[in-house]
Amino acid sequence: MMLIPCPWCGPRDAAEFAYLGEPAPRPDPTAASPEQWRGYLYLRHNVAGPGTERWYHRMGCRRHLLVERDTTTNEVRPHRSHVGDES
Amino acid sequence: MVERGRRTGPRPGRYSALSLLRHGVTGQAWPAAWRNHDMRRGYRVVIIGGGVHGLATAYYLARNHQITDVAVLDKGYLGGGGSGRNTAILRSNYLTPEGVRFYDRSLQLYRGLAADLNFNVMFSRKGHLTLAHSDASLRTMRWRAEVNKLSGVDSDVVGPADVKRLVPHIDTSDRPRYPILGALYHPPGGIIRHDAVVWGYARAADHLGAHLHQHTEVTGIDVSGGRVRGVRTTNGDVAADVVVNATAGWATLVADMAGVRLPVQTFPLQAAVTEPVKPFLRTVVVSGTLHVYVSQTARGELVFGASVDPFASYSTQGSLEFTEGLASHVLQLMPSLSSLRLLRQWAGLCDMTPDFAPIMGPTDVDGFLVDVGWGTYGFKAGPVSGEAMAECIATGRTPEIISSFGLDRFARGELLGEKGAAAVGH
Amino acid sequence: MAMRLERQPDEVVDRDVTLTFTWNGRTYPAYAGDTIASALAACGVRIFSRSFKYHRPRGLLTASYLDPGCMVQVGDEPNVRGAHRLVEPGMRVRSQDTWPSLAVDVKAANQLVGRFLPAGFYYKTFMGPRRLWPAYERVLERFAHGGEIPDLSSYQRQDHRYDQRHVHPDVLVAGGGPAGMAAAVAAAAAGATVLLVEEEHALGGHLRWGGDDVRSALRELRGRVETAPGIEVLTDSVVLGRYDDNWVSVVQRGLPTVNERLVKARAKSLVVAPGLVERPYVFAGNDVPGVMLSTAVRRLVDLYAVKPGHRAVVLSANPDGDAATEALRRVGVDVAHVEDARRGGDIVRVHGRDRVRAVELGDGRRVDCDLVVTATGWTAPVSLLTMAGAVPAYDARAARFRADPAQLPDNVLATGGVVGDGSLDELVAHGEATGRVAARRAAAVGRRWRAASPTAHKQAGPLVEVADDAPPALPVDPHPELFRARTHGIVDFSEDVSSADLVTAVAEGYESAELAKRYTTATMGPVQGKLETVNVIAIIAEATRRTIEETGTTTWRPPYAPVTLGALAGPEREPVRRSPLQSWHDAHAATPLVAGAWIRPDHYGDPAGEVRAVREGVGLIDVTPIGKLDLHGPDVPRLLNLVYLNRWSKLAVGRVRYGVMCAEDGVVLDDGVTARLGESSYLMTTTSSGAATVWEWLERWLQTEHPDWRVHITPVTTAYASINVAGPRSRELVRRVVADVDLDPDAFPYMHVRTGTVAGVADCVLWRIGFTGELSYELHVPAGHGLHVWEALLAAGGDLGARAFGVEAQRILRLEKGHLIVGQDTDGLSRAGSAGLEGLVKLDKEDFAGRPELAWQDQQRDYPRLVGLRTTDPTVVPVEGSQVVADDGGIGGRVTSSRMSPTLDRSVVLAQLDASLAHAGSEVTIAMVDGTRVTAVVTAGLAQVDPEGERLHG
Amino acid sequence: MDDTTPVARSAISPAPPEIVVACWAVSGRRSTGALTLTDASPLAKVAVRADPDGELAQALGVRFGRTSRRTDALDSVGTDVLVVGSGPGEWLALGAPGRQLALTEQLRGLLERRGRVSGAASAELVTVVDLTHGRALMRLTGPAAAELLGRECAVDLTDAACPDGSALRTAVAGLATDVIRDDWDGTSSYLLHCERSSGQYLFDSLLDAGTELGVDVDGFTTPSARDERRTMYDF
Repeated sequence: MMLIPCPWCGPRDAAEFAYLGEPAPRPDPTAASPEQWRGYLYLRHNVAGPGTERWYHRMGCRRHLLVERDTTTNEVRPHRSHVGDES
Repeated sequence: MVERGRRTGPRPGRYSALSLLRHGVTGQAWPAAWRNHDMRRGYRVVIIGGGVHGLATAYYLARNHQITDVAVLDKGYLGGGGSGRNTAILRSNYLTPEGVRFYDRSLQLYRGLAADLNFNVMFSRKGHLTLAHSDASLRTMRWRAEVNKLSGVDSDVVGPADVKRLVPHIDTSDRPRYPILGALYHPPGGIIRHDAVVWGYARAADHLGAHLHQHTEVTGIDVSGGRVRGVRTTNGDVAADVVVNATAGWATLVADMAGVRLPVQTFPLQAAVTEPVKPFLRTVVVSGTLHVYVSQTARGELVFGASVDPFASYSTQGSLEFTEGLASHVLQLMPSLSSLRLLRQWAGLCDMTPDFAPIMGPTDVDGFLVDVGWGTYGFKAGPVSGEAMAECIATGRTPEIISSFGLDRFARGELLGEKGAAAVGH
Repeated sequence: MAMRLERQPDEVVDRDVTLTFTWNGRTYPAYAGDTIASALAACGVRIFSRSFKYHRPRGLLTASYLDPGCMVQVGDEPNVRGAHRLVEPGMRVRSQDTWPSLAVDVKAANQLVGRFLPAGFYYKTFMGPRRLWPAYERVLERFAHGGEIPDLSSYQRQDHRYDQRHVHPDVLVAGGGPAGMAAAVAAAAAGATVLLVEEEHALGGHLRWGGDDVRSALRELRGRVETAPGIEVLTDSVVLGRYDDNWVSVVQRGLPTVNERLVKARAKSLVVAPGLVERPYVFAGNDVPGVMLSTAVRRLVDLYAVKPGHRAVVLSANPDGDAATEALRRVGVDVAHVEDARRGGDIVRVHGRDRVRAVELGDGRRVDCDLVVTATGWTAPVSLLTMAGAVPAYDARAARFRADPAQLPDNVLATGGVVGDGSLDELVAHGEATGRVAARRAAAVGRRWRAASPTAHKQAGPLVEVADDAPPALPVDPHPELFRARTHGIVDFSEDVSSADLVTAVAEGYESAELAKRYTTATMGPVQGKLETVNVIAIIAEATRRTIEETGTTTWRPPYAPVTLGALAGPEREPVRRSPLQSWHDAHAATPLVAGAWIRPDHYGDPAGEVRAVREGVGLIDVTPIGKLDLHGPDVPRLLNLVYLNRWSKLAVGRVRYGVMCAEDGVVLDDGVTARLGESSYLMTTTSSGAATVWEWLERWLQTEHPDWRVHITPVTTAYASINVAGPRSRELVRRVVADVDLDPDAFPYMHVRTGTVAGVADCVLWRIGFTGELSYELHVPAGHGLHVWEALLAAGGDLGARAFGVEAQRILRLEKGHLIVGQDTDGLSRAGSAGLEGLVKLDKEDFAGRPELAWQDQQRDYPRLVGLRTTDPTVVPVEGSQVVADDGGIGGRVTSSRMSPTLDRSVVLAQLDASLAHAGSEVTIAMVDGTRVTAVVTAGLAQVDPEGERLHG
Repeated sequence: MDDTTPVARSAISPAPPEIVVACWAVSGRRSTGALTLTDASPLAKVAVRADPDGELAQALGVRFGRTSRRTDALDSVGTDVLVVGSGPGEWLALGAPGRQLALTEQLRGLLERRGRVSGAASAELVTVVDLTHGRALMRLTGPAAAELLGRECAVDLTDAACPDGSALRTAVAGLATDVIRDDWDGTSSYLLHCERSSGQYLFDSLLDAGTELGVDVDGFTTPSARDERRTMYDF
């Protein structure tokens, strides 16, 4: 069981979290073409290696957070945006 | 890889009870099931992925279309990916008419496969039982059963008493949490020896002239002028008119080499096997609600599977929580198995699409075809996929049976409705 | 106990306690501390099982948990390791897989035809005719190897208890031999909390049968473990796996209260110290009872005081073989011959079928004996190391695969035999140094975790990372490479796979180690390669004329030891949710309905009567599971505008509005009503199954897309008991229990909300809404008072015919009214238009979830529609899921909801139809489940009862 | 509270004998066991949301992960209030039974009393919700309490990681639960706070998990018992 470094709760078992995957920027809903919008819905990079992903601490603080995870080894690090948030 | 040409001898002899007897008496060695070849500078068709899909494609190209200038490349050994890691369940009781027709054709090919390939793939028609624990799942099963029946597939909703009769070890008493309200029963479903399917196709494809190159990894795909020109491999560059991506777990990585993006995310799918016990489970039992499916092999082991892991990953290490969840769900259904021991767990990689249906056929790059996105149900589609992809390659047209599985459906927003039946419905 | 020796200095049996147990129906004696196998062997039993394929008799090989020849059935427990499991008084032990008896096994006839059954023979025959295969399958099944699981009817839950436990040791030491014990002691001395896990019944590893030289060292090490603070010892326990971030699973056996316990450890450091596993030797007849490993001899003699045979031949390639020879001589076994493999000695064949009669040596000599002992090398059980990322490499000098500790992550260390050899002092020194490093690294991890965790008191100073002083390297002794004699023999004892089978597999093209294993099933059996994996690779290497290094590495998949499903499952923990009214439902014979985690009343015996009560008088339903979210803040309207299809900017205080949510792909996600209770206070309701999803959906928008919006969401689903009072006389009833709210229709109209006191309970929320299509009030009562209010309503409404109705009646009522249920009348592809919700989609709003998809759907007309159907024959109720058949024979849609309407006395049906069929008045054909066809007409709207809504607004 | 106030019921059925304390039906059972589990649901439970670094956070004086027992202005009657830092920008105030309305008002007025105007556009958004009826609360007390919780909870509850005065939310028996370390006279004690409808489930799960450790149900203590030992009011 991986530990997810929750920036608020500290390291916790991955089972406490919901995996939300690679964040995709949301196109302008009034201007997006079908290709752009469906790219946002369906296309992800599916990287084999380190990537950024979003998790939700469902059983804990109920905050969304970002982590860097290597998808080949499941090594997890806090995302740079959270580093230094809490000391 | 160093070419090892020492086995270029006679083509494999026919297998039969008689030949077994003859070899037994004479002590004569069996010929190799397939041969090693030098890599040619070019092939008409290069198939990436030596699993059941790739090998079946090579076989049907030769058998149905007389195209034998074909190479199947695998970065490891034959059937080392999803083909060797699945739980070998066959069924055709899907939810959409497209799905039902497609998988029914696959089951039909599977039934005749042993004779067709002269290799006993040990298809065991055990029947397939999908349990309903709620009104909602019973309703979906009725829906599936009715679609199946209209497509001529043997499938029906049965009650708890029938479940009990088919599987006496299932607890159908009035338990509060996951009562058994009924099940979708699909008598033609069953299990097969997955490795044998791979080996049978490999042997037959080799026999008909295709080249199988194991331990040959594709490192690049050459595309120019909008069409594919060949592949680069750890065993040299190979020109090709047609390149087929028949990989699982690496589908997006291979497609990226050709500049094709796929709506696919890779998730591990875990499975496990117990120690053998005397046969008691004659039917494949599935509970979608409890995310578990179980069958007993002829060797007496119980083989378990589940839904894919809760997060995307290329790691096949497996997890403890998978076995914990599995065990608790199995015991919800069959409490008296508590002292049975889990022996081994493993994981394979599944390429999940947004609509739980595969992606098959041409791409924007001419000559670069895909047979990917197989999620958790690729093995059962092996024969029909090979047959359809072979036709697609040979005729240059997408066969009707896979016409709804095209890559362009996502950009059009026209997803297929298989999610309800495919998510955990093994 | 004819083979029981006189008292041995290190024996573990207690001769003061004699037990009896049965073996295949016969009673046998045992001492406390005996394993099943040692007790039987002491009584002269030599055959414990029959082999898988050829049903050859099998005796003791390793006399340990791994012994493949000693799987037995104990009571209703299959596949018990008889060479490990301790005898308990009255235990009923049976051999497995034998018919008619262990001594005479009919299936042993397979031995005679073995030459016709080469590896993979079943792939080569029975291809056809197809109808014969099932018959052969049944025959194959008879050969399934293993014990029997109990029938459900005879299964006693109380006899099968399992549990789990979480632990958080600083250092977990896997293996309680000398190095492991030393590591544990040193780690504890450095301040670490330690969990020391030992597979055997006592600490000590190979020192337990080490004799005079090591006895005092063992005593001292055990003493240090016992007195060290902070060490918890688990014996008869095995580390099963090491997973991500040092999540380590341990199975603990032999406990008094539970059959097995799964211990889940988050170890800050893991020290792997499993020692070495002795490897069998492959030669003709190597599975005949009486052939055993040197460690088996020493276990039998030293631990259990059992004489393994009378006349022995020993093949020794190492000091342990020599020590076994010494042990045999010491207890009076006639050692007829010692063949020294270090000087080229070899044995090639054992004569005998059910017992060893003689052995043929490498030089052709034949020596009569009843015991053949081999000491030909070791396998390093690198399982945990490979799970941690190490790739073992073959070391020809040591004749075993070894893992390079440098490949391990910082939180995994290894010591003892799995790393190298050495004297006892060297092993202990290495263990101690490793334990210290482990403790230091664990302390650093602990400080890091505590610093990141808000519960712990903050650290005073900065984190100090302590430099490691790596343990000294252990020497690795040379060992001759011995895998197979010049004859073929059994490689995988559990699977009955011989070296000849592997050679055949390679010759047939299955050259990869993985393919050859799969083709022959070598390493797939209960021992999972722990004894045979190196021999398998060596034999494949030999057959392919490759080196062992080229051929591959050893693969070890978790779990390291088999573990019961019961322990993995732990005690049953499936959260259930109960309404505050559940006790009333139970007391009033409600038929329970499982809905997600909720238990709900489906009906109280007469759903049609319940429907009529609502249509004609007044009924009450417990709708507590409806999701409720308290929304507070100035930006709530922006949030509502974003997640709902319709407009929310101008909802006045005191008003309620219906809304539908879609996901970003336009597919309907949930529906419900939301009320504005105050200036910036709203109460949202969701479907009961969608409550958690909607809450997370809102949080996701707020936290990831609009963190600047000022909205707080508090889930309050079960803060209230929710009671829907429905029916033409509901106002009359509610008036009797509510004093402080003006219920006059003008003062409190449809789709409005009020707060007030109900049956003396303050702070209740009252809504006027109507899923049932009737005048109705939904009362949200502080949950602790729910039962009081429910009973007060029933008491007050007796003369109005008030009665409780269940979920089934509610479904009928809403279907009569044509109200859809998300997830039943919609599916995973239904965008808003397909659910008849076009009218709610406000495309003039700049943004809302799913907007582009719904805009595009709006531009095309050919999407499926939800319609009402009226069957031509009013008595026909097509089952939900029935298919609508189009003219071309294809599928044109399906029935999503259907019931017989007690109100209309005819069936009411909702269906999702292809656009071409979905016009009011068009006739469609429904395929009934029995194969017949019926016709139905598409109705003008979805509502069949009160389509104008007069009742609702009354 | 007058006589007409109806009796409230917790989600957890009271172990007999059933008695009424502060208008709640509770168990009157008395246990002398070393490890006890008590339904403490009658306590006032008020949730607070605000900026984690804002003025209200300052006024409450408790950060996420820790608790503070206050007898000051939070409750005008002067009984203890345990303020729990239950999440980032989330607090849970636990007070004596029946005090929820007063507590809610006090908390809502906290910033006003510090001279802030709640309606001002610049004011920090503060949400105070009475969850007394919406949650179940139980207390597990005894030297083996952490060991029992270790059967059902994966978080490290040893003293170094979770000393007295700690608060965290995690899964207990598979259920999202606030675990609040709040020792009694030096004896380990934990308050467990979960969503109401699963209260009985959590209570039963803990009893089942604690069989081997001898866990026993103790009733909700009456005010008259206050002199003899610490009571639930002191929680």
